[in-house]
Amino acid sequence: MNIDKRLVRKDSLEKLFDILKQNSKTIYAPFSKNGKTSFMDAKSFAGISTGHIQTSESSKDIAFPRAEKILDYSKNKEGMSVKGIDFADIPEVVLWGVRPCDAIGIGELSSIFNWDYKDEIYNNRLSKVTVFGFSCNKSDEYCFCTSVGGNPGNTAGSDILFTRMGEDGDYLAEIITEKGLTVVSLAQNLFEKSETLEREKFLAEVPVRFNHEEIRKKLDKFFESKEWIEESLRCLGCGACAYVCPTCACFDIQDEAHGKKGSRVRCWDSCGFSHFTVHTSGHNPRGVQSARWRQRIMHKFSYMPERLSVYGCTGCGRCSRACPVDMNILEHLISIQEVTV
Amino acid sequence: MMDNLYMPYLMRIDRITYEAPGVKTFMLKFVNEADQEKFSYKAGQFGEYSVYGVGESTFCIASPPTRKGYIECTFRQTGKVTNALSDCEEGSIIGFRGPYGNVFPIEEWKGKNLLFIAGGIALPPMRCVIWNALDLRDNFKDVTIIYGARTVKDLVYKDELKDWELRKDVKLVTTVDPDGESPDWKGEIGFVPTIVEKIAPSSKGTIAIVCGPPVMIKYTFPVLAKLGFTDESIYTTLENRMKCGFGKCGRCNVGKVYVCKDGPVFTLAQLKELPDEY
Amino acid sequence: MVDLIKRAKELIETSVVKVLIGYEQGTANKTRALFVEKADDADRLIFDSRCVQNLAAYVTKKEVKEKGKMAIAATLPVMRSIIQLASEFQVNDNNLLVLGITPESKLIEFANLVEVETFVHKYEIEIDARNKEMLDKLEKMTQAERWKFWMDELSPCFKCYACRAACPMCYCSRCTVDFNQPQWIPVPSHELGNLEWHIMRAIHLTGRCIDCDACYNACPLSIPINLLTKKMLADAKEHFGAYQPSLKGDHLMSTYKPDDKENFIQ
Amino acid sequence: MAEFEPKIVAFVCNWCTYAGADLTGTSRIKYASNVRIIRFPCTGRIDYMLLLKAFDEGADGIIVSGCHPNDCHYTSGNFHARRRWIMFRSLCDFTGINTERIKFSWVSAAEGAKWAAIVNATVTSIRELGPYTEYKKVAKYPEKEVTHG
Repeated sequence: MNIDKRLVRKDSLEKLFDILKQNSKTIYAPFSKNGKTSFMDAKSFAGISTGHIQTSESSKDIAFPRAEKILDYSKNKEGMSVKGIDFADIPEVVLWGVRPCDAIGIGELSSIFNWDYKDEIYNNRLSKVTVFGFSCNKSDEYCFCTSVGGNPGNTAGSDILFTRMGEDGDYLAEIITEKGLTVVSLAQNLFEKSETLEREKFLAEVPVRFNHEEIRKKLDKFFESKEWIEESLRCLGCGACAYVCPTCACFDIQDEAHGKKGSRVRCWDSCGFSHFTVHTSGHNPRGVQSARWRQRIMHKFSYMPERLSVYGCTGCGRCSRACPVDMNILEHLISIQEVTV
Repeated sequence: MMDNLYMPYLMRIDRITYEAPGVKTFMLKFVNEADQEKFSYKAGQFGEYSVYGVGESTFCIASPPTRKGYIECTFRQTGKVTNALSDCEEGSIIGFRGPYGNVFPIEEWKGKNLLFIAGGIALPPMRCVIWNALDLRDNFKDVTIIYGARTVKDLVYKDELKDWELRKDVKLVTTVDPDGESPDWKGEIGFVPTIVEKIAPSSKGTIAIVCGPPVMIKYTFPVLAKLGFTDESIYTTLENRMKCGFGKCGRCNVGKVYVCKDGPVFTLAQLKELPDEY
Repeated sequence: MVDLIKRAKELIETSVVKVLIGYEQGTANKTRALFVEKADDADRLIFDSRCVQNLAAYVTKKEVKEKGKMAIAATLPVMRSIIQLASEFQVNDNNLLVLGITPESKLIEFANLVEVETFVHKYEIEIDARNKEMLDKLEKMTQAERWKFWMDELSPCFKCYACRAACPMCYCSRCTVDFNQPQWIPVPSHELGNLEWHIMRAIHLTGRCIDCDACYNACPLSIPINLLTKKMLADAKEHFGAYQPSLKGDHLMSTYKPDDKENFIQ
Repeated sequence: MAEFEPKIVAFVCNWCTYAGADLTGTSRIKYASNVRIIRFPCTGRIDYMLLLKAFDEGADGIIVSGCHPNDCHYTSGNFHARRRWIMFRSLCDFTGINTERIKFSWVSAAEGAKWAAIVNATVTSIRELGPYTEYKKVAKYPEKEVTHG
């Protein structure tokens, strides 16, 4: 569909929020706490964070929650009864205030959950989500969306993209999908027609730092490089990078029992953990941290493009911001680009 | 249709066979007949077996697709789930989802000799192919099975080994590691690679299928090469830790290759293309 | 830190140590660990007030340890951690050389860990005023209020285990939380999994934590989990006297006094 | 509504309290039947996590009991345990876990009557406190879906 451009007055956003609430939508929006910004169930418009460059956590757990039931079971006299999850129970959600690098990440996550086998749980959750993207008017040294094919005003992944026209200005709303249109129809009068809509000059400038196609080609011959060992020496093997990442999808499946009843739960896992790949025999194919750091980079910049035809990185820079030991993915990618193999 | 990808079939344990210390075989039947009717698989594929409330564990389907109405699995009690499975009794209900992964290209092997080389608990993934081949015996020329274990006690499928021994159309060689023999042991004594070298099966028109612990595999491949086997004619299976079984959970990949989707069956030629991460 | 750079070069050039762990400039205003293995790399060493990461977390890391004898640029919290680690037989004089950086930013090279211990013991471990105030505030709450406080604070935790990774005392190759026979702690990061994980972490660090705040600094969500270990530290002081890591290895939780006082056992 | 019957889990040492509880029975002293006893070689063996596990699985109250100081079968197990209890109890209190629901006691093999009294007193006080709904709510994860925020 053609992207329809409308004007949304700055004081209309709150009205839009209230209308969505009246239409019994659950709204997840960024809020700040302890100096970090995270998506939370927004009860009211007040307090929604706007000044942040990027939220500390990505918005992925709307469609891929950190812990979710995949089935319930109960043992009874007749044997066993097992029940899958009821997709009708999943609420309609508006994801408010998503940056373009998160919105585009939804597509990358979807590729993982839909190559070959289709993951209905993920797909059903996602189908209930309407994404309100907010383009970026500022960036920092961790941002590199433009190096992986994105940009601060990228419409990909959003159903409606809002761009603030100047500090304290009104918003340009780009209605991108049918889903977005459905939301607009709830509050038609807030989306005004206007001739004077501009966006490019209000977007943040994010310089291109590397060529991702070139990195991919380099990585084909980079598996044995010593670079992995040197770069990963200070990595402590936590899962912070994976858990804040908008496209990391590794998970674990765990059973939780209470007497004769219980559930099977899918929960996040990280390729950075030393026990991630360990066999019951004790053998570990990725026995050292450098192998695990390599897996993270290779998966995003070599394996995913090869197998899924998408890159597994949106350039949001979160992993580098979250890393307790300053493992900076951008810096490493640049150094890979510079190294001659 | 399953409710979702993660929904297992309910399976009733029909028979439990004690194979070796800590090793059991379950014969599993579908609780719902409708499930059984739509279920099909091929030799080499695997599944996720689960004890409700404990978790899931990955292993192969050890019975051949030529035998209908049930599946079998053989496992060694080692981790959380296999311990719980081991505690199950006949009649208990467990979960199974699958089949996943690729298959042994049995159809392509028509008219060839088959050489099976297995070590220890790695006979189960091969048993599926062996029976599949034996059930279609006319399609193949000579069938040779070389199977070794640490001790006589550790040999699995003892009854079937007897069957194979008695069959005229199968050449079975069993061996145990030095000092693993019992006083009445009549088989070979020595490590599998040594025995392969000693038996020296012909590589001409022969497909070799090798499954076993990494150390056995490592020393068997050079022996086969010496006997003239090409990398394309040697098949093996890879085992990696898995959670989902269908290419999403992120554990089993060796480089670009997902063991759960592109494997578990690989030729030696394919294996040589993979980075050393398995 | 001209002294440090000079000394680092000497140590590497003369092969006294194979690797020196210090700080270098990181991204933006961050600093990060630097592993000096070649004398030239020593020029990148820095030291200033931003250098708060507890580098002692690296002396038990397999990949670092395997390089051979290590030297470490150690601030007071790092030195305390090293003494605790030494008392738990994780480091010793043969594999670690300590280049101490005093609270006045002076460099002292210690001949051995006994000297480090003597130095460390000059300074008592004190909980900072802001956190002290927070502890007081929590203690004055009712039990139900505290429950709510922790449920709220811990709910964002997604169990990335950055707190564990950054802690020098969490060097176990297999943590209790990774055990599944029995499954002590639920793996998913739901309310129960988070609560039990943080209780377990705090109790396993009781009498070992030297209050460096590495866990809190590492947390990508800035959850004040260090309050738990600080509470344990404050209580240990109250019940069993001032705590100092010591080479004698008389760990708080693996020793006892026949006259330990309590008021709740019937 | 039926009266609330608390579920109590007792972690006791083999040598003193377990024998003491046995004596309570053989002396035909009647006491509340709400308690499930779990026997350990020594109080020193009672891991903290087990107490939390008891709450996970629906206990409303916990009794931890062993030999009096200086009477430990292994000389010092109860001294170690005491030190740990001091710290663990304080940590529980700090995280908002209701420490009134965890009773610690010393009961020797000769104190059958004391065991009965401890159990009765615990049952009475837990009955007054009611079921431990706060913890059960958290532990009953399978009933409830965890999503964001």
